[in-house]
Amino acid sequence: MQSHTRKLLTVVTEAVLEGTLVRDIDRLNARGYTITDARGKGHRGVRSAGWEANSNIRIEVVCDEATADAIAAYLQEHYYEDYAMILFVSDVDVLRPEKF
Amino acid sequence: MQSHTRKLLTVVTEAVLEGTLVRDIDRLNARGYTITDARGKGHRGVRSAGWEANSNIRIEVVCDEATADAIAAYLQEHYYEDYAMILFVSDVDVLRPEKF
Amino acid sequence: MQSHTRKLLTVVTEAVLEGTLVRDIDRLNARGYTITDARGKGHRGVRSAGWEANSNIRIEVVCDEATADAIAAYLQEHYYEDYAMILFVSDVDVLRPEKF
Amino acid sequence: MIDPIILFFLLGATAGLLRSELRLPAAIYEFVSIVLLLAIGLKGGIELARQPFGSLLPQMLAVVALGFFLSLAAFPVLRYLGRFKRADAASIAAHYGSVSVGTYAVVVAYLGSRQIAFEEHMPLLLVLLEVPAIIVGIVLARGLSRETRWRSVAHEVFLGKSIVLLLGGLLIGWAAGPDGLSSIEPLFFDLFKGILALFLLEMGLITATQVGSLRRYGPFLMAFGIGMPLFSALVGTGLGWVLGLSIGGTAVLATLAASASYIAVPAAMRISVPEANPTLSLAAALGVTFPFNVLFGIPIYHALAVWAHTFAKG
Amino acid sequence: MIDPIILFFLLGATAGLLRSELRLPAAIYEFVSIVLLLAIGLKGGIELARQPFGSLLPQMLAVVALGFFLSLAAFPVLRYLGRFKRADAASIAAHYGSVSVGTYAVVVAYLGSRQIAFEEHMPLLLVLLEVPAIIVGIVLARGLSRETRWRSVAHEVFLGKSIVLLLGGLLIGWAAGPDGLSSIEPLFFDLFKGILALFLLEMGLITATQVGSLRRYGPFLMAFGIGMPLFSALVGTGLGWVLGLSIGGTAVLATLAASASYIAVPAAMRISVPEANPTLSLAAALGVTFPFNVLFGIPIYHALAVWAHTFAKG
Amino acid sequence: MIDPIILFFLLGATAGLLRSELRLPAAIYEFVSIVLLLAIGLKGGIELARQPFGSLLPQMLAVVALGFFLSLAAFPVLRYLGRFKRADAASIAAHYGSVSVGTYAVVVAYLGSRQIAFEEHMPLLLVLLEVPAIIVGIVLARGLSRETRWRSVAHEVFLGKSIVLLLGGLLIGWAAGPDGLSSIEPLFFDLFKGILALFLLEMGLITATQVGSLRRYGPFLMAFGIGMPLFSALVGTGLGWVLGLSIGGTAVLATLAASASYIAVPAAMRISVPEANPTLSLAAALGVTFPFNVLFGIPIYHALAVWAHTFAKG
Ligand SMILES: Nc1ncnc2c1ncn2[C@@H]1O[C@H](COP(=O)(O)O)[C@@H](O)[C@H]1O
Ligand SMILES: Nc1ncnc2c1ncn2[C@@H]1O[C@H](COP(=O)(O)O)[C@@H](O)[C@H]1O
Ligand SMILES: Nc1ncnc2c1ncn2[C@@H]1O[C@H](COP(=O)(O)O)[C@@H](O)[C@H]1O
Ligand code: NA
Ligand code: NA
Ligand code: NA
Repeated sequence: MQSHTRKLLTVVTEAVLEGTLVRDIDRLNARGYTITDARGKGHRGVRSAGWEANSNIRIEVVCDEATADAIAAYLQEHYYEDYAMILFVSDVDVLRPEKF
Repeated sequence: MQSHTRKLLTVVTEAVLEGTLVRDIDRLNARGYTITDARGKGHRGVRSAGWEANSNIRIEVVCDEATADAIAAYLQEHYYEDYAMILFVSDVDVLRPEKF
Repeated sequence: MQSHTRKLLTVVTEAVLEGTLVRDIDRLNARGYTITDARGKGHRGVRSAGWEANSNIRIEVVCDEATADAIAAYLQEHYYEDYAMILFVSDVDVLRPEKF
Repeated sequence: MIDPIILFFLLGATAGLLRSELRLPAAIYEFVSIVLLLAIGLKGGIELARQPFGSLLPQMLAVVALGFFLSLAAFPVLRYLGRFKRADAASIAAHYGSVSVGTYAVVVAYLGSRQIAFEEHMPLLLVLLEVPAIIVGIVLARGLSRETRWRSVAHEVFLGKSIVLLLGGLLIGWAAGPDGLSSIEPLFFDLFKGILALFLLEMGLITATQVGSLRRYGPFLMAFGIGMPLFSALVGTGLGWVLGLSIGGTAVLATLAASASYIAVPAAMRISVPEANPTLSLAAALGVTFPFNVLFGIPIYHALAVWAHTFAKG
Repeated sequence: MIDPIILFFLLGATAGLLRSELRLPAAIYEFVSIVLLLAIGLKGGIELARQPFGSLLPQMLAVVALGFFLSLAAFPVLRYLGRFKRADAASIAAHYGSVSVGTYAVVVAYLGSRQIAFEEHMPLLLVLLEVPAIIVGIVLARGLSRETRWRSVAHEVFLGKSIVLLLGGLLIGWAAGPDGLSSIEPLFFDLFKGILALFLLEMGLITATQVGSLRRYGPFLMAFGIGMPLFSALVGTGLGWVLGLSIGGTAVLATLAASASYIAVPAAMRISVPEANPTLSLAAALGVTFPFNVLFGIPIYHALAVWAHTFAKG
Repeated sequence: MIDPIILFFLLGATAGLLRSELRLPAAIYEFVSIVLLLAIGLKGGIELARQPFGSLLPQMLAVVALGFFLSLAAFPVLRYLGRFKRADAASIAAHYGSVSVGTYAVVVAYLGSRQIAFEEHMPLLLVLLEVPAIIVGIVLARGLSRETRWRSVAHEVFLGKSIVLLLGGLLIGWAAGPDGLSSIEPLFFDLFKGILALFLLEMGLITATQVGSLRRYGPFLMAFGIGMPLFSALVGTGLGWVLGLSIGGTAVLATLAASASYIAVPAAMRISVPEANPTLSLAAALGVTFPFNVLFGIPIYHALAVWAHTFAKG
């Protein structure tokens, strides 16, 4: 099967940011995103998802490298300092390159 | 530690397909799968998981390359046209190659 | 953008282990982890998350290679034999290497 | 005076349209649906225990015929007037030939707060009306082809959540009778309207999400989403009158006919007629017909029932 | 006449066996369990407030002894007759020496709907009976080895969800007394049987998932899953009689003895005896013993209690 | 005698501190909050229907002023005595100028169980008191800069979950009146205290998670978390007395003043003043002030109200 390489960008951050981030991601030309509810621990302590202020989300975006870079740069600039947030990028193969 | 490369195939699609897909994946010789509930947005619009018809699932299968190809081809043929669905594949290292 | 390679270690296992594993991961020097609820199927049968004894969790840890190896070795030694568990590792790019 | 449960629907719809952050967790929506479906079934089952089953047979057959008729009547309108693709027309027709349990709950509450009696075995007819339209939808989309996996269709239809709970409730109510159920009344009957209020709050939020699709698919869907229930209600009123139902019963049957499914049928169509676009049918059923029925339709159907009965007597 | 809550169990089991799509969200199952556990605790606590604690001491000690005895009695049967591995035999024995809160709720509903009184402090005995079998299970599997981390075992046992809620309810009920609790009665007491009905619906669904494992592990588990509760009920009946309990109280104690844990013990065994296969114990406790007790056992244990009391008098 | 709902809070806190495995699923916590918010709104709305709106205007304005005053008063204390960063001081001040719906529910239950009447339109004042402090907090942190996106702040504030549900409940209660609501009473009013008990159980668990942060940020936060509500309650008592409220109403207003938000304000601050550390404000509001108010504050504020009224008369 013919497959094509794209980037998978994963962000784990505070649930309160969901609305804002989704708008940012749309604006930065991603074609879609997938969100799951999460909990976890990091530099800003334990976030156990017991109630809203304490819940995380995990956002995945499959996109081309330029978009991934743009989103990563934007998030780093706007949210890294003030929010519990991590971000990582990996390579994935997709079947329909035009879709992402 | 001795590790071995396998494929991680991730599918995000409509929750209504869960039963069918699980049967397909079993039949195509995957040894297991993991499912999480998800929401998201793609070409078929926002799927916000507010109620059943509108919910996504995220299925992961760790398997060898042939199985990943077979599943990807099968899903592409049977579901891409009519369902909200994306699929991507990446490389992962596992410790017990015989398990996958 | 300057990015750095780290390991993403993913574990899928029984929900009952959450407390224990989180302590193990902390002790083995990971800087954080992310957990989502999951269901699935593997060698130990279907785990459909209908109730506690039957639920899975999916733990992700971003860390350097040594930590990933240490965690993988520890889990393999302590849990593989008695618990429903899989583990896989992949490469990811992160922006802040000092954080992981 | 407007029923407070309708106000909960309006609250949800307003919050949704204003893009409020209000969201009911999916687990709560399911909980609320499960309790409503069981409660409706139980209520009907109690009544079944009181009646000789044979006496209901004519009504049961008539209602099955109604389901076939309504979906068959909707199809050509959608296909030729609406110019929808075959699969889409078939799927939408199936939605409108079937019923909405939420709408049923609202008409029951409407009649209850006006102390208008109706035949209490209506939940049985509700279950029966869910099914035929699904079969029609699949056949219209596929033809009577050999390929259709009827076994899995039957599984999908009869073992879907809503039919299992309604039917299960019916059987439990029938087996236990009114005395047997008294111990579970506080949950299933006393809380019924409060839980219905939460359900309608969520339905309002969901309805609001359909506005976007409606805008895209335009005026025909809106016209159909109002015209079809009015037509169906006329047919339902006529049938209720023919079957000798009370005014209340006639209003309920008209409302059932007028309502469009958004639980059982969407799930069945998604599996059995996947090429149909679910956005279209949900936009019509949830975005137009549900709010229309809840806000305006039910009083109209009640008036129709009164009128039919007066007319008949005079 | 069969209790409607039992019908909910049968509905769930049937839906599960027919592979219906019906599923209760996990959050709802937890909600329902939490309310049941608290309600049971509160009810018992009210009663404790009425009695001198000292007068209960003999019963409390007797029940702890019962827990030790039942698990110790089950072990050799499983190990030598059933030929299970040491860890598996120990774990299953622990399940059967402990108790099932769901079964307790059903026997309470059973006696309630027949207006048979029983000692209301039973929830206290329920809590006490949960624990000893866990200790026995661990010791049987591990020996009294130094390695067993008893601190973490104690944590697991006493701070597990079910004991915290039962004990918390007991203390709150005891501190607040019947008048203090009147304001929360509508949720915890009036809705009790309705919520129990939902719980049993889900239990039916869960039970149905155990059929596969049962088929695999075969006839011995099935025989044990029915024989052991009958034996335990006999012991429980005898003890109830010795302790001077009423007929109702004797039936409850027999049911507690006969029931097998599927919440507290599985969690504790999974952590402390991980090499035991949880599929075995859950197939027996959930797939055989729970349905057996709920459908057939409780009436039998009631009859036993009546018989013991008649016999004693005559 | 201590109210049982307080005991539920203590149970949750104890379980949390002992690191029990007890956890309420997030969906249940949301369900319970939604029902409480709607119930409080509905109750207030019924009362609004009974009163000429104009007569409430002075109270409404006074309460808005109170919100501005309390947050402005808290800020310098935090900034100069507490040496917090500007953003942190502003954010904490906003929390304390606003209100906690959970605390309101507890004072209502407290007065209810002592049969002390209070002005039933209090939920209206509750809604009004939520908002001003948020504006103050943002302005204090940011200045009146042009960059502040007030449109999105307004959206965040007025369309947040808690205000939509409170306001929606108020409007529904007002439109439907007491008779209209009778059908949904069993869920929203009869179950109120039971549901509040579950809410407080979860609040106890959440409170326990704040102990760690408290330990880190030390004694000033603890002193502020007790001193500020006492000061606010004094102001609230004075205002209640000036406005001519009853003893019950004065106690409620004092409690509202004394309470610190942990739903609406944290969400708004997180979006609008992201550089403020949410750990600080939540540790104070949830870890100190909420338990203080619930356990000790409310009886004190009640005594204050009695004293103010006696003093005034004498
Ligand atoms: N090393 C890590 N591996 C996986 N997830 C992490 C890691 N560090 C942080 N996270 C997740 O990202 C969230 C925010 O991280 P932080 O900003 O470090 O508090 C945490 O609550 C975790 O869910
Ligand atoms: N570019 C993307 N990145 C991540 N997830 C996506 C992307 N596109 C689509 N999805 C997910 O896949 C589902 C189906 O996509 P689609 O078929 O494009 O509507 C969406 O609801 C999203 O959850
Ligand atoms: N091949 C696989 N791909 C993805 N997930 C798997 C796979 N095998 C097992 N799992 C997950 O890991 C859990 C434990 O696996 P096991 O120990 O094989 O029973 C299962 O319940 C699944 O959720
Ligand atoms: Na219809
Ligand atoms: Na037992
Ligand atoms: Na305040």
